[in-house]
Parts: sequence; C-alpha cells; structure tokens
Amino acid sequence: MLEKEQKLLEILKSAFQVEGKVIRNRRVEIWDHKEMVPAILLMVKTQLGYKHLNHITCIDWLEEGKFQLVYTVFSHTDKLTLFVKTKIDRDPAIMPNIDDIWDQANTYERELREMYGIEFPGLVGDQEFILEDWDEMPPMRRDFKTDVYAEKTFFAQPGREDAQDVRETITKRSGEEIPEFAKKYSRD
Amino acid sequence: MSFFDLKGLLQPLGAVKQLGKNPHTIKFDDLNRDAADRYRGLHYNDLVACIGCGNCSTICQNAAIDMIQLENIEGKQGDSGLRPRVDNGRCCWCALCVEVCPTGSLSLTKDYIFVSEKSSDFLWIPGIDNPKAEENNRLSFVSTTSGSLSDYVRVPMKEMDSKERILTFDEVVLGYTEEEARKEAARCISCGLCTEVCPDHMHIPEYINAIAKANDDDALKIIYDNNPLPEMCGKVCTRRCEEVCALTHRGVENDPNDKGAVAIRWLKRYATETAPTIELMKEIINHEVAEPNGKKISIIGAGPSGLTAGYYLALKGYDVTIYEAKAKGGGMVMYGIPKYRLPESSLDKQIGYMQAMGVKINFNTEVGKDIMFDEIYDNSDAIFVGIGFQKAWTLGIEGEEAKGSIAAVEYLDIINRGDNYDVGKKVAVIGGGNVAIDGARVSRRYGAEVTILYRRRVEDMPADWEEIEAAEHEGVHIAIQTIPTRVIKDENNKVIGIEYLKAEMVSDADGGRPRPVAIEGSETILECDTIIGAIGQEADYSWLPTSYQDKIKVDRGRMLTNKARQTDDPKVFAGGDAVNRTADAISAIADGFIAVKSIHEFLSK
Amino acid sequence: MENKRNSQTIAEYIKNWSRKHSLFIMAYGTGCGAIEIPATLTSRYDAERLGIRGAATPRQADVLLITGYLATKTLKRVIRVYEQMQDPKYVIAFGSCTINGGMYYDSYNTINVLEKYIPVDVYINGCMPRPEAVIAGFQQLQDKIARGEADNGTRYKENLEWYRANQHRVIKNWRMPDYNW
Amino acid sequence: MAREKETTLYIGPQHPGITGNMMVKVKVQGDTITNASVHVGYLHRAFEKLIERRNWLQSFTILCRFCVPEPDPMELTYARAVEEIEGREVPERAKYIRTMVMEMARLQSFMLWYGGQSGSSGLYTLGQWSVGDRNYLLDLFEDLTGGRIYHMYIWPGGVRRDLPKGFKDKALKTMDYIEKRLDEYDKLLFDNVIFQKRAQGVGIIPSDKAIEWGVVGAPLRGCGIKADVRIDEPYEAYDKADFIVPTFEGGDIWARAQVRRIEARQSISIIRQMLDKMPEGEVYNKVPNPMKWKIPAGEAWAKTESVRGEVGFYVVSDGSEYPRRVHVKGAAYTNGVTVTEKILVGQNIADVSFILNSMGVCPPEIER
Repeated sequence: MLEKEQKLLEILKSAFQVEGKVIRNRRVEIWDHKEMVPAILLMVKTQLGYKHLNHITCIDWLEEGKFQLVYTVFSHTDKLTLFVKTKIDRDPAIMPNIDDIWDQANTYERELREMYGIEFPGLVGDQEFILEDWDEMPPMRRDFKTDVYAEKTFFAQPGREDAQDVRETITKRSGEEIPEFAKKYSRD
Repeated sequence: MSFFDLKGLLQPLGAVKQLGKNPHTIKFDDLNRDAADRYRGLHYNDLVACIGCGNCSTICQNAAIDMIQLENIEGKQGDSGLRPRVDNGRCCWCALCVEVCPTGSLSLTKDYIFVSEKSSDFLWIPGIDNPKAEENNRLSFVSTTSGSLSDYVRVPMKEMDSKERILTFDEVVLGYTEEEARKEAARCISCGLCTEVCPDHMHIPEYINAIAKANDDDALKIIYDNNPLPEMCGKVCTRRCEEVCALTHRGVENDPNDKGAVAIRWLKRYATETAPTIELMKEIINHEVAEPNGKKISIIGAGPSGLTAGYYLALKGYDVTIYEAKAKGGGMVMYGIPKYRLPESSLDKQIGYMQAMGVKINFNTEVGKDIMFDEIYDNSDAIFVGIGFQKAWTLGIEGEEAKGSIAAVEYLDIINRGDNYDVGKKVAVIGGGNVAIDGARVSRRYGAEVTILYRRRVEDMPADWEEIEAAEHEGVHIAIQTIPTRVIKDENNKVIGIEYLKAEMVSDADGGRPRPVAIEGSETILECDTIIGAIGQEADYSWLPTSYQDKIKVDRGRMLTNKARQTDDPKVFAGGDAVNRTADAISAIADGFIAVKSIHEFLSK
Repeated sequence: MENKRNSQTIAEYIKNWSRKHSLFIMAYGTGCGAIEIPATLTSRYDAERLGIRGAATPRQADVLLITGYLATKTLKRVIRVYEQMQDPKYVIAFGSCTINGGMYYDSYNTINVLEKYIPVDVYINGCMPRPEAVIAGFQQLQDKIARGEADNGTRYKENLEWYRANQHRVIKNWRMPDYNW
Repeated sequence: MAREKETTLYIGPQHPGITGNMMVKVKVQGDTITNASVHVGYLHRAFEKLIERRNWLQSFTILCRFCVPEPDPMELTYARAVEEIEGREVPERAKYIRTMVMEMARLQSFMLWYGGQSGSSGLYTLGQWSVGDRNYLLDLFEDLTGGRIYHMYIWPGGVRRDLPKGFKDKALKTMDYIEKRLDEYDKLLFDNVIFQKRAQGVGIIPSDKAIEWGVVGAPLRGCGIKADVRIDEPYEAYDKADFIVPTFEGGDIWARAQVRRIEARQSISIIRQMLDKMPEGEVYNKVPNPMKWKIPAGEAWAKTESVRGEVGFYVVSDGSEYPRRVHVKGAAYTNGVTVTEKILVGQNIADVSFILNSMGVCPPEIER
C-alpha cells in the first residue's frame, strides 16, 4: 500500500530535505521555503515525470499574515498528484516566477498577481488579466470586503425596506432585552 | 482523400430523408406546457402552516427572502406573525429554503413564467400572490422529512438503567457530554420563537449558539443574564419553550411523545455543568456588583422567585436579606422535588454562589413566628414576598384523615429533609401532575408497588411525558380513568385500600377537552397501605397581620399585584406561585426578575 | 387589441405590426442565460415562428438580450453595442441577476440593477429562464411594440446624462468614443 | 511574395462565432495568424470571493454556475472535496446516481458541442438537430433534479432526491433515441467532406508537448495519450462501469472530434449500465443543520472528468462554517488560454472559432 507515494516522498526528502507526508493514495504533499520551490518543480518535471502542472492556488491566511501557495503537479505515468506548498509573507508578497518551467504558469501567476497582489519577478504579460481598471486592493485578499464594495458601487432595487427581523419582532413583543455581548450569537 | 469524395458529398444528403417526418417542434399552443413534477419554479407558502421562523430567510445565500408583516396575520405563541417575501430579482431557484423549512409550508411550484415590463414587479409573496397553487395541484418541489436539511431527531439523553435507578436516589439523567451538546446545539435554527413562551424570556438561541460555537463560558454568561438558577431549570424546568420549538412541527417517526424539539433544557444543564464550582462560576459569569447604595430589601421565602429577586438586587448594590423558614434554600424546588431529579448538591452550589455574591439568607426564620412581619416592614425600603404554595389540597373523600393517607407535598418534604416515611408494600397515588409522578417514583425507590389513579387518559396528564415514561419504566402502574370515592380503613384507623369508580370519557359539548364521567356500579377496590394525594396546593397567609390586608390583598389564595408585581402597598412586591397561575419554577424566576426591575425603579425615584 | 389600435394612426399600427414580427436579436451571449438561446432558436422551440432570429452585428439587430449578470468589463461592451444599435431598439433582460443582482448581488464585479445603465423593455424572471419563458418574454415585447410603447431608444437619448452618470460610477476609465447620434 | 503588413484583429467578445463571452486578439498577416492572445474576464463573477461569504452548503448552489454548459461536474467535484475533508460516506445508490448524472451531463454537453462544432464550419442543420435533441436530455434532468440547466442536485453527502417514478423507462427510451440520432449526426458531420477537409490537419497540438502544455480532456486524448480521470482515479461508481477511453493520433480538430464521437456513445452505454446496476437504498447521508455545519480543518484536491477535461477543486477548510478557500481549476483554463494561444499561430482567421470550439473553451470556467 502507498508504495509509490512513499517512494516519491523519500526521493524528494533526500534531494531537498523537505518536510512532507503522504495524504492518502495518489496524494503527496511537501512543504518548503519559497526559494526552493522552482528547483523542486524543475526537478519533478524533468526527472520524475511530473510534467503536468494542474494549477497554482493561493490561500490567504490573513490572521497569520501569510499567503499559502500550492503548486499541484500530476504525473501521467504514476497517476500521482504532488502538492508543493509554501508560505510567503503577505506584505510584501513576492514569489519566484516559474513560467520558464511551464508556459501555462504564466496565466496562473498573472491571475495571482491580479487577485492577491503577489509579485512574480520577471513575469511578462499584461498587468490586467481578468479585471479591468481595478484600482482597489487586490480583490481576493480576505480583507477586501466584496459586499461593502458592491453596496457602495452598485444600486439595489428599492421596495424591500419593510423587511423585519424575526428575533427582533419577538423580543419587541415579549419585552425581552438581549444583552449586548450576547447579540453576536443571535441569528443574522 | 480525393477532392471528389463521392461518399463525403452524398452522405450529408441523407438528411433529406427527414423531410416528411413528424417534427418534434412543440406546438405553439403547448408552449405553456407543464414543467416536470419536481420542477423548481415560483414559491408557494402555506400561510397557515407557516410559523414565520425565518429559517428560509437565513439560509438564502442571495438575501432574497425578507420576513414581512402581512395583513390579517397576527403573531401568537410559536408564530412570529411574519411571512416570507421572495425577491425574484435575487432568487436562484435552488430551493434550499424549501429544504430547511421546519414546517414544510414552503414549496416551489410548477409555474415558472413570470414576465414583466417593470423591474419592481418581482417582489413575490408566496401564498398571497398565488393563493390557489396548492388547490390547483401546482406544487412540485416540496419538503420531505427525510430529505429536509433540518435535523428533526434530538440527541438522546443518557439515563441510568431503570432497574438500577429504583434502588437509589442518585440522579437519573446523566447529562450531555461535550460532543453530544455541540451536536444537539447545532440542531437549533435560532429563530427565537421559544423565547416568547418562556415566562422569563431567556436568551435561548443566543446561549445555544454559544454552545454550538464551542463557547460554553459565554453560554453560561448569557444564561445568568436573567436566570440565577439555571442548573435547577436545566434539570426540572417545565420547558414550555420546547413545546413551540420550530422543529416540533413534523414530529418524530414512531414516537408520538417526542416531537423532536431542540433539548433546550438539557443544553442549559450542560452549560451549567461546565462550571462545577462556585469559584469557577464567579470567574466565568463575572457579574459586576454595584457599589452598596445603602437601601435595605427584605425577601420572604428563599424559593426561586425570592432567590432571583435577591440575587439581581444584590448585584445592583442593595442590601438584601432573605428570610427562610426551612433549614435550606430553594423552597419547593428543594423540598418538593425528589433528589433523583435535582440533587441537593446542585442547589447548594447555586445558592452558595448567590451567597458569595452578597445575598444574605436567614435560614430557620419563619416570618410570623421567629420574626414578625411588622419588624421587617418597618426596617426595609422594599419587601418582596415569594412564599409559594406549601399547603396541599385535601382529596375531599371519605376517610382521608386515616393513618397512611398523606399529601404528596408533605411526603416529599419528609423524604427530602432526610427523614424516613414507611409507605408499606402498596401505594396508591392520586393525581396526574409532576408531583404525583414524583410521589410514585419515590415510593418505588422504597420498594413499594405503586399505582397512580388518574381521572383522565394518559395523554391528558399534565406531567411531562418524559416523567410519565420514566415512571412506567420504573414499574409504576398507571390506572387511568379512575375516580377515587372512599378510603377504606381498618379498625386502627389505618388505610387498607381505596375504592374508586371507573370513568368513561365524554366529549365536551362546548368543544372543550373530554370530561371523565363515572360509570355507575363500577366500584373497584384497590388494596394499599398508603394513599398519596397529589391534586394541588395552596398558600398559607397566617403570617400576614390583618392590619396589612387591606393593602396586601389576597383573593382566592393568590396575592393581587399589578403587572410590575407590586401590591397595593407600594413597598411590597410579590411573586412566585402565590401570585401567578402557572405554578412552576421558571414563572417564579420570571416574577422575581420583573420585581427586581420594578423595585429598582421604585427605589430610584 | 382593437382599443390599442384605435389610439394609434393606421400608419403607426402598420409600423408597429411589422416591427413586432421582425425581431433580430443581437448575438451577444453576455451571461449564463445565453445557454438557453440556442435551445430557443433551434428546432424544438423554434422561435423563428415568431420572427425571432439572430443577427451578427449591432447595426443589424433590433433586440439586445442581456442574458443574466453583467460583469463590469462586459457592461462597457454592452453599452457600446447598445449605442451602436439603430432605433427602434429593445432590451430584454434575462434572469434574476438583471433585476436585483441575483445570486451575485454582493460580487464586486457584477452590476445589480440593469435598468440604471441601459433602459430595459421586458424582464424575464428565472435562473435560468426556460425557453418557454423566453418566448413568453418575447411575446410580451411584441405586445409592448404593438401598443406603441416600446420607445426606450428615444428615452435613452433624452436621459443620456443620467445614464452616463450611472455608467461612469462603474466604468472608471471610459476610453470610448462618445456616441454621435 | 512581399510580406504583408501585420494587422491586429479583435475577435469577440461580441462575435457570433466565439464560444461565449471572451475575446481573442490576433495579429494577422493576410489571412494567417502570427500571434494570438486570449482575453478573458467578461464573465468574472468572483465566485471564489463570494464563497468566503457563503457557508458549506450555500456554496453548492453557486458552484454549478462555474460552467454553464455542463454544471454537474462542478457540483460533484465540490461535493467530493468536502466529503474527503469531512470523511463523510456517500450511500452506494447515490454513487450510481451521481455517475449517471455525470454521464448525462457529458452527453448533453456533447450534443451542444456537435452544434457548436458544426455551426462554426457552416453546417447549421446539425446544430438544429443536436441542440433540439439535447432538450430531451434536459427533460430527463428536469424530471430528476427539478431544473433544466442548473440542477443543484449533487450535494455533499449524496444527491438531493431519489429517482422519480418511471425515470428508468424514460431514460432508457431517451438513450435509444439519442443513440439512433448520433448515427444521423455522423452522416452529417463526420462523413461530410466539408468537415473532413476543414478539420484534418488544423489546430494541431504536438503530442510530445501536450502534457507539458497542460492539455487535458479530449484534446489530450486526441494526441494519442490515454488520460482520463475516470480511469486514472476512478470516482463514484466508475470502477463498476465498463467503458473505453478512446484515443486518436494526430492532435488536430479531426482527432478531437473523433474522440468526442466515441465518448458520446460511451456515455450512453455508461448511463444504461448505471440504470441497470443501481442498488436500492438511501441516496443521502444527511448533513447537520446547514447553518451550523462545520467541516474540520483540512485541504482536499478533488477532480472529475468533464467533457472539456479534468475539473479540479482545491478546497481548504479552517474548521469553521465557511470554506476558507475553494479554488477551481476548470479544464478550459489551460486548454482555452495558453494552449489555444499556441495552436492558433499559423492558422487562418476563419478557423479561429472552429478551433475554439474543438478545444471546448468555456470562458466562465476560466475566469470564474
């Protein structure tokens, strides 16, 4: 069981001294510093047959002040998926560019640059990918509040102002007084 | 492939053979054909079945559903009076609102064509805008109990085995574990319909949500906001809140009693159990005590209402003294409820906490005997009377003064004081309330064979169904539709049996609940050594000097107060069983809480 | 129908009658609702029965279908397309999103109320509207044309400033030629 | 021959031949494309942002909108990712129903592709046929799920409702009809010399580069590489189904079309097998009250095979009621952007929409 997975992990561990684990069958993850990521990806692509870059994704851990980047690569021969994960600072967010390893990484990185504000030194291509004339904070950052922005920018159809809150209606009728500190547990 | 690929040129011409065929184009007149039987079209709401809980509005990820007040729909207990209105400019026809509707009143219909030239036309009140949808059989996507996303089955409460528990007075209910409590709390849809029914208007959805969010400290704090005896309530409350729970409307399969309400009582109990010591309680609840304001308040009776008033007045900086005739606080809760339901230690802890917060309690001090009412009246800025009902009603049948015939309150009082009372081998309990069941179950613990005689049917019994079930599990026999007529005694004036008549239920002509009517000649004799009467109690006003009675009025056993629990004497407030008609602990607590506000107002003037 | 005609002159009546039977729709699938357009136009529902068919360019089209949500980036193109269309021109809005934002009401990149940016003749509710509903919407539009009330192109011109102000709120960098009528 | 001046052309977003609301900016010399760049963002609704504000169950309704022509793989992939993090079991019957729904979705998407592929080569009759016949499949969906386009049927824990009465008969009848019709389509498309001439040797993906370029789905199998999530990582009841994954050499539009031609028939076969083998039982492993449903912290990568290729969801939970991150990698993201940009070079302007159709470009999936 999980022999292929263990073997892959062993190879990577001995080559790069990375931390990692076998998540389940067909899923292996490794963690490393951001500087090492291009080297690892180049190695798995050229030597281990992980030629298919599925995607690059970013997770915003706002509380920690970190971005987690996940590079997912897949081997069509082993049918294994390898996740190369790293955490980088949110400000300034800089990550080595890998579009010389995979061309399609260019679009993924352009998207990350636009949506999270992560800089990839040496990345070519238009600054704008999906958005147009965007002058706010990169929208996928968790501190960007899309509902606030939408309310401010767009209109809402009138006629719904008479909506009432169920909890409020009942408290009004019964005379119950909910203390301030408890209100955060009320249904919103 | 040559340029003149004959096959490649001719094959497509095969399409020509479709020419004379019947087209599959839908005829113009049929364009409004019915959608599928499961189609998710416009909303329909059964306005009568709907309880306005607003769960549909909460689940809607598009904020499409507003709860609004409609004409002709009034709120009542268990119904907020609001009804959903769908903004079709938001709706995405996902039908999640249908899936979470606890009553199943909301559904989607087969109608889907909704075209207008004005954008303001798309506010849709289901049930008002398509009143005939159900009649016309247009409902398609309806809620089913099995497919519904709300969870209608409560997490079962673990109990001591019935064979084991009749040997001991240890607590029967074992309480929720943390995991169970989180799971049960997660069932709550937080509508808050329950809070209106609770006499004390506790903040139920808030503390349940705090438990669900794994924040037990906050839960306890919220509970203590207006209830200083939650552990007692968590164990023995009559919990009218659970009767109106939004999740009860579908019932639970194969169990007519359990309606699947959120176990509000058990969750409260769980929250209180997270603070097992007085020190910990002080730390968690962290109530601020105001600077002493020098005003003196006396409270008669350390029952739930007196304790509640005492606690919150003490927090406001008043100098509070409670006078209690008995050796321990808690009143009826202490002396009227058997220890397997409410252990003494649990009450001690709560009262101890109150004492630690500055409430003074003078035990063994009976007003009218050890201390005179005049003295209290003259030395206090305000008085709260929470004396409760201690005197039992008599059965009013021949021979009930015989030896071996005892009122349940007295009986429980003796047992709870720690004394013994020999019930003999066979016991007959008369009544169908919680007190009757208590008397029966206590007697079972003394090894007696117990029969409960009740005038009506089991489903008419005012006792909790859980209590009735527990009694049956413990081997209590319930003789329904029986009307006791006579106590049979021997030459030593000792009870040896009870004679009763069988009754049949006659439906009431005025539409009331069916009445029991005795069947002539159906006299039956039940042999027994003890008869425990549990048909009701009343208050004792011998402590109240006649000079005060023109202001502190008593009518048919109850003290008269205004809404603020103030008697005609502005200094005197009253609450609890002696004032309200519901005679349960939570109403007494509510009275105490209301009195605190009015006393504070009265003294702040 | 007769009453409607009575208030119009014969010439107007004939004009509207012919207009309502020749609705060339702009082939611009702006949102998810576009998926039901092929179904509406093809053999099963066959909207060509009503004189509805596609047109490739804005200049040739009568009806602009806004098939659902509009991303702000598309809004700019839609305004351009709408202004290029020749009078009489009609707009049919599909789905909840055009009425009050639909499921994207809180998205930073989609507009919520379409009629603030371009005038709308008919709304079809649904997410997505089925072909039957789409056809019902077109019938409503035909009815509106027959009544002689479908003159939103003129209204747009008259209230251009108001529309422009709303459009500028969303489109930050205009960079478009101002339309010369 | 003197070199002609290079001109920039914008194809789309409003263009009858384009596959949805997107734009291809091409530089042309004469008729030949020298450089192409795909511009997206016209359908950006910020799903991944909106999901931050929607809880685990509410998210499922919005997810199917990722790809309009084929919404079910999105629902399934999300459900599978959530189930993996939570460790939730799915009843056996639900697995079969899910597999069947997936194949129905693939089949109706193939029908749409027939319309698009033939329409972009000027063969409008087939478009009328296949898109018209697709309605019968949508009728099946309507019976089963209650929706025509957006089904919102597969959710974490199983599927929403069991099969309605009489569904099996109706489905089998529809399958028979569609199978018969597929033969007719072949006569109009694959036997048609116009299509053959236009498709063969056009839009070639070099087979040695295909994997590296990130090509997935039918275009990859059209390069002779046997790769399909359904056999690489069998999910739901695919391991109990008997089907072949066709591959064709060449990497051109013709090869991709052939792959789809066979896969459409395989879909019919799988649907029949699923209806046949489906066990009795529950279809839904109930989740708790959705407003308070928490998923333990964790990350999962789930993928399924759609018509366009593999659809992957990277789902991250931080242990709360709301997903931390749901990242969607649709098949069109690479197929429709970088790969298309590459293979368009050297082609005719007239072939642009033809190639886009053969790559299965679905813009809403790219920009989300």
